[in-house]
Amino acid sequence: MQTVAERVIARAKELFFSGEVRRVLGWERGEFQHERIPALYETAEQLEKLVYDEYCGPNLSKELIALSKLEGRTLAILKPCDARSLNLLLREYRVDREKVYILGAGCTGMRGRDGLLLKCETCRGKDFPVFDEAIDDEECRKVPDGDRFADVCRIEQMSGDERFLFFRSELSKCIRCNACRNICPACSCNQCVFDNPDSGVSSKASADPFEDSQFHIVRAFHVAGRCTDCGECSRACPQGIPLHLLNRKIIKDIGELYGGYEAGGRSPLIDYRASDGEA
Amino acid sequence: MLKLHLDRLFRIAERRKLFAPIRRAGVVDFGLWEPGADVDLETLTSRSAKGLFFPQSEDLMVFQMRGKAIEVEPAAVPDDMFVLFGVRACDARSFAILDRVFLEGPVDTWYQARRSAGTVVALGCPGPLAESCFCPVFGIDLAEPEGDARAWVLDGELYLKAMTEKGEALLKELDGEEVDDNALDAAKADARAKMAQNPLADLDLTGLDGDHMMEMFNAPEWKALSKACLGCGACTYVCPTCQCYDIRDFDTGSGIQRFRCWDSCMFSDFTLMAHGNPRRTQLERFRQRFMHKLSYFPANNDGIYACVGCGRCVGKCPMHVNIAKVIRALGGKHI
Amino acid sequence: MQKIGVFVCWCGTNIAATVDVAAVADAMRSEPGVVYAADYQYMCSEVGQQRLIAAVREHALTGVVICACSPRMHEQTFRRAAERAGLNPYMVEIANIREQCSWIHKDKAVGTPKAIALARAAVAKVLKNAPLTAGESPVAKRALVIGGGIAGIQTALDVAEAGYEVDIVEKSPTIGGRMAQLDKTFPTLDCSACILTPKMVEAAQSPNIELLTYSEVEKVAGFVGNFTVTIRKKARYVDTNRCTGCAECVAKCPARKGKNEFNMGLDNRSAIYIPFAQAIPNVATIDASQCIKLRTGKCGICEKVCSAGAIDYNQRDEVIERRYGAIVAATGFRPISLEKFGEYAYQESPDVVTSLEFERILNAAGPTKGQLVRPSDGKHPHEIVFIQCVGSRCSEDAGKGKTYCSKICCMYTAKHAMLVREKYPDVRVRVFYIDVRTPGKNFDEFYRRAAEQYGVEYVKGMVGKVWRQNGKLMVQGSDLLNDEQLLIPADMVVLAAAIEPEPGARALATMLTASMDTNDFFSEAHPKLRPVESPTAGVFLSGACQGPKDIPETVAQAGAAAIKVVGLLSKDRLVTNPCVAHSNELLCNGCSQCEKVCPYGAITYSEREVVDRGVKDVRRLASVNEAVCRGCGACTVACPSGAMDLKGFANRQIMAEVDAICRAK
Amino acid sequence: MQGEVNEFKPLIVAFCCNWCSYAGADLAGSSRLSYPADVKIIRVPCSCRVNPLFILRAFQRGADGVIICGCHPGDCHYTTGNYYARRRMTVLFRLLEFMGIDRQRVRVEWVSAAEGAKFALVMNEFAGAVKALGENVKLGDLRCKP
Repeated sequence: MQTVAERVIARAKELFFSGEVRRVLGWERGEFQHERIPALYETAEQLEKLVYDEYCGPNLSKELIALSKLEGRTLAILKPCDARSLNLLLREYRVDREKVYILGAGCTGMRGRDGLLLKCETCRGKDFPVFDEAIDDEECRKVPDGDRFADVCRIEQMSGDERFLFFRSELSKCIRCNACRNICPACSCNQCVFDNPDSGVSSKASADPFEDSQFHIVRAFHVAGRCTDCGECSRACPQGIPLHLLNRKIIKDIGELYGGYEAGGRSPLIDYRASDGEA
Repeated sequence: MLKLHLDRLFRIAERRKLFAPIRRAGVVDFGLWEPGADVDLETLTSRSAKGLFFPQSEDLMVFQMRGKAIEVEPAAVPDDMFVLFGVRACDARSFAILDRVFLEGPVDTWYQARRSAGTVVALGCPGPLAESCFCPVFGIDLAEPEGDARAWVLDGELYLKAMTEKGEALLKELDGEEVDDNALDAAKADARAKMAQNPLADLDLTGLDGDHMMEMFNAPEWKALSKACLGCGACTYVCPTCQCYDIRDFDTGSGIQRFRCWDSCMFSDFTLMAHGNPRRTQLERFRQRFMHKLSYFPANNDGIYACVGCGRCVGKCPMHVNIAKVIRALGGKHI
Repeated sequence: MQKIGVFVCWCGTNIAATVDVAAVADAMRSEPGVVYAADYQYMCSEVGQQRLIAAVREHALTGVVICACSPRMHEQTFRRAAERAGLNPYMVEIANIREQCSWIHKDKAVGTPKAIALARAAVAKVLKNAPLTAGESPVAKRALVIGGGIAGIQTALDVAEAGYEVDIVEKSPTIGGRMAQLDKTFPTLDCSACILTPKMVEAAQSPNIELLTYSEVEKVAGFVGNFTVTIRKKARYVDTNRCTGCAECVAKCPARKGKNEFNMGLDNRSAIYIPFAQAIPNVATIDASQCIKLRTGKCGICEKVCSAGAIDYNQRDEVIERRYGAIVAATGFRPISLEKFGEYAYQESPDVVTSLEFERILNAAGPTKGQLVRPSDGKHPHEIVFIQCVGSRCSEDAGKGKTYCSKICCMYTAKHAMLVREKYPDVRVRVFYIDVRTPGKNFDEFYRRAAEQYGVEYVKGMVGKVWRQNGKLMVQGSDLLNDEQLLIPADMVVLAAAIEPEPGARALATMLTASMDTNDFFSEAHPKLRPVESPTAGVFLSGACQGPKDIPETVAQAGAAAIKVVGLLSKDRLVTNPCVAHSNELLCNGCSQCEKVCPYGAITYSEREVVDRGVKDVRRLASVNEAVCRGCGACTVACPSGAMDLKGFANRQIMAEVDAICRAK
Repeated sequence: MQGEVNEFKPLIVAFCCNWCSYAGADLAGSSRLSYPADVKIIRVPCSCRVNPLFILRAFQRGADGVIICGCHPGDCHYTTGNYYARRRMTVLFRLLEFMGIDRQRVRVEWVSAAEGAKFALVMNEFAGAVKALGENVKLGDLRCKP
């Protein structure tokens, strides 16, 4: 990781100084040891602050929606999971591929204040579905053998009422800050139905527990078949709600029913087979 | 100063609603105390205590449809007495700030009702509760919290000192042994010392106030500071002093329920008007939040900042952008 | 503010017996927005409609709810009545209190409250209705038929007959297609050419038909009534106006190595060629890949011998663009490649042939002048084995062949067997089959004649292997009925190869946004009710491109497609259904989810500038072609932002119905 | 029936596609095949028009069961609509079940225009199943209670 990080930073600078790219999207140090803040570097002097290490958890892919509308190419340092998210955004025409230079950065799992990030315990894999060049090494290619559906299976084993109580108590912590939605690379709507007074379902606060359920059910459904399981929703939640469970349940089901999907291909929910099973 | 075992305090729940920091589904928040509740006094609550007086959502009135007739029914003003225990010095100070907003005319009926119905038992900190704490920066003494009564916990024993009549009244309901006020001085000194060592304790507010409004507003740093901001409301909703709200209508099928709910100046639809949004970029929205806390509010409130250094936003922001960074960037000799 | 009128129909006693109609009307009077409510014996009667019209005028109603029978019965009636009253017809909603209420409930105690609930829902919906106006689009009075086989020819002839102009685009130098390659046709055994060539001539001579042979469709834009099609006319290097088809050049051409497509490659043809004697147009074409002059610049003999001076080595492809109101796909079929069926030794032995090759061998104009001889040594065969279902009815996991039945093989195999036995009684003919399928007029009689009168030996069973052994073809197969293994030393083996759509069809389907099934056959708009229409409005299907067919079926479908085309072209303007999808461009993300679920290709994307909350932005936005959209609503759910909505069944309308129904609880 | 005062009457919202199931309901009616009045039908052009938001809306507003009826797979008037509906609802229903919502409160049924008898049967069956479950409390919204 150490050397990979150095190579990534060196290469990013090289591409910037060569004029290949106009700006660099990466991270900078935050106030605390574990904090790395997404940062955009546009001058040589700023670029000195560029950092890449085991704390660069945040998914930068969504930033590129805005950046790819700017003049010139933007270099983005993307981890494998971030690249998967970008792949989705590319397929959905949210990001202009020509405007992005993807520097794939090997990753051995990212850490936060409380150690290894939950999303990294069951990593989806270390390959880059889309990139201009990738820098990694043996260590970075090792995939942890955690079963990402273990928690889903555990909950499936509970009784209906147990499951209801579990999710009701988790979702009742929701403060509707929209961090999960705003950070989600699949939630790229210009205006969310829940922000749109004309949608008939808009709501700013959950005045009734139903609205907690509705918001998260509908969000999970809207990203169904598109979710890249980057785990940012759960990482971002200030209330520690395991939101990724809803997405993973759907991913698991789609896998069992329709043979799975990889964001970047056609979403199984906008596809069908005459031989599909019944609801 | 009264000394008693913690459990004694919980007995008042038999007579009055008691709210305390309770751990539920892995998160500590102020909640209604019930026998068996998992009270946690070591952790800073995830959300601030402001919800007890200014809930995230509360009904204002109902427009009830009776056939074609409409009856307007105002929502009942909350008046059942309650005790709020375990508020830290930072949150305790936030009430004073909210009071300036809601009580200094026009008076907010609902907020006022809850304030007078509630008795605040603030709890002195044994030291910073998180690396993100920085209340001393705003002149708050973590060991001497403001409230109707002050409380400290030492070796499982609860020490209580009444600060107001409400506090007196509460203490009368509790029986414990009188002890000397100085009994805890050592512990308090120790707590202050620990806090002084906290990483953010050295934040320097020089140059951040109502007098430097334009310099602050025009500072070039905002661009970089706000770059990573998601425009979510995490910081706002955990903040003890953010007090913006929206008023909305909900169609119940048999009428319209008009309620108010927290809003966030970080949201892209905040104060959205027919012509569009007064603050169109996230930079402007981001700047607004911190200008309000560090410049606009003090400008209108005798120099009092609308931040109490609880550090929740520092810990909660998924992108790690927060007021501490803003103060570091703009404060000190900078301007 | 809307003013709604509610009319409760008794339907004689049909409704009134189990629903207190007066009570329903009364309940509606206290519904928000309702300014008038009444009940009447028969709302659908002229008197009833007059009452509706009068009330609309008198109370200046903006919307109307009829509580009566199913909208499938009288929605149109009441919409027209409302229109007569000067109200937008789409401001009418029906509460179905007969089929869904009075007829299924025993007494008023149950019927009346439910009727009220249904009426409430209809009121709630109409309050959210918006006036809708059907759009109109002009119709280009010309049809395009893609494919010049019997299907395309028949469709074109019928359309032309009805008085409309039609173009046939055919990729090969001549029309005629597969049927032109056939010797005889089952079950009548009449000569294929004799019945086809007159039609080819007719097509060529029809003033309404233009043949664009040796041409291909390159691009299709537009929609029903208004297609714009780009067609590439490939260079023949021969001026078709001058060429007389004398074939002098063909005789003299020194390059004779080109495989003769018409004879399925059983013999060669010259570089400049006329596919077959009755080809239409009867002009020569130079195969650039074979022509010495075009490859090396030398030669030029054809130019010298052409008395008409028709040869033009500098000819270039010509690209033309035309507007059409309707398009017919008639791209036909081909036999599958047998490379994966090594067990039949097709690659190893020239004496193992496909049925279509055998057809050419039997044909008097074929490579053997109609003499039945072995391709390998020209000797007369004494033992011929026919193998059916080669590549048809394969299991999915076989990894080769098709799962479907090619339909025509049983019959043409019987035909071939019969023809052989008729001409050469000395030849022993055996047919290996899984099942013999002969549904069709006189088909089974035909098959039985082959077996019973002509002595064709049918063996129920599969052939495991065919291999060459001292001049013979050893055929190893099983006879299931006699439960024995057969080892037959044959002189020739004829394989009934499965048929598949022409490979070009897939690309064409994409251009036409017409969907295809997993076998690349064009899908029909409805498997039972709209078999000759594609789901894409204005695109029709003719012949085997939609599925395996024999000639009579093909001709029948070709005619059916033609009448659909004529029906469309006979209109001057198309009135579009106003209940179509619509995209709110401020909400659209340009993610294309809607585009992907649209069965009609009605949704297109373009970069447009929008002003969102005062901010200018250029975005990729969806737009719905109202002439093409049929209003299913698939896109509205695929769209996460709610930008896509459906007029007449809008989100807000349906939610209002839900709310109203639940309010009744 | 109406004798028993405090008997639980479930509220069931049925979304029926215009071409098959709604016609099937009409046939049930014209054949005088009875099913509980608790079932209220909403006409949609196609089962693929049914947005999960509508289903949640119904539950929020007090529905105890929601059923979606469409043409049999392969018979969709729009050729593919019910295929999409089938996948969407499969995924949605499994998610709801995962979150502890009773699976029997939601259902998809294919009913053709000729299957009046099936329509009545399905509605009787579904109404019975929902009634057995009792009132929907898990997805209700207290503000919408009368």
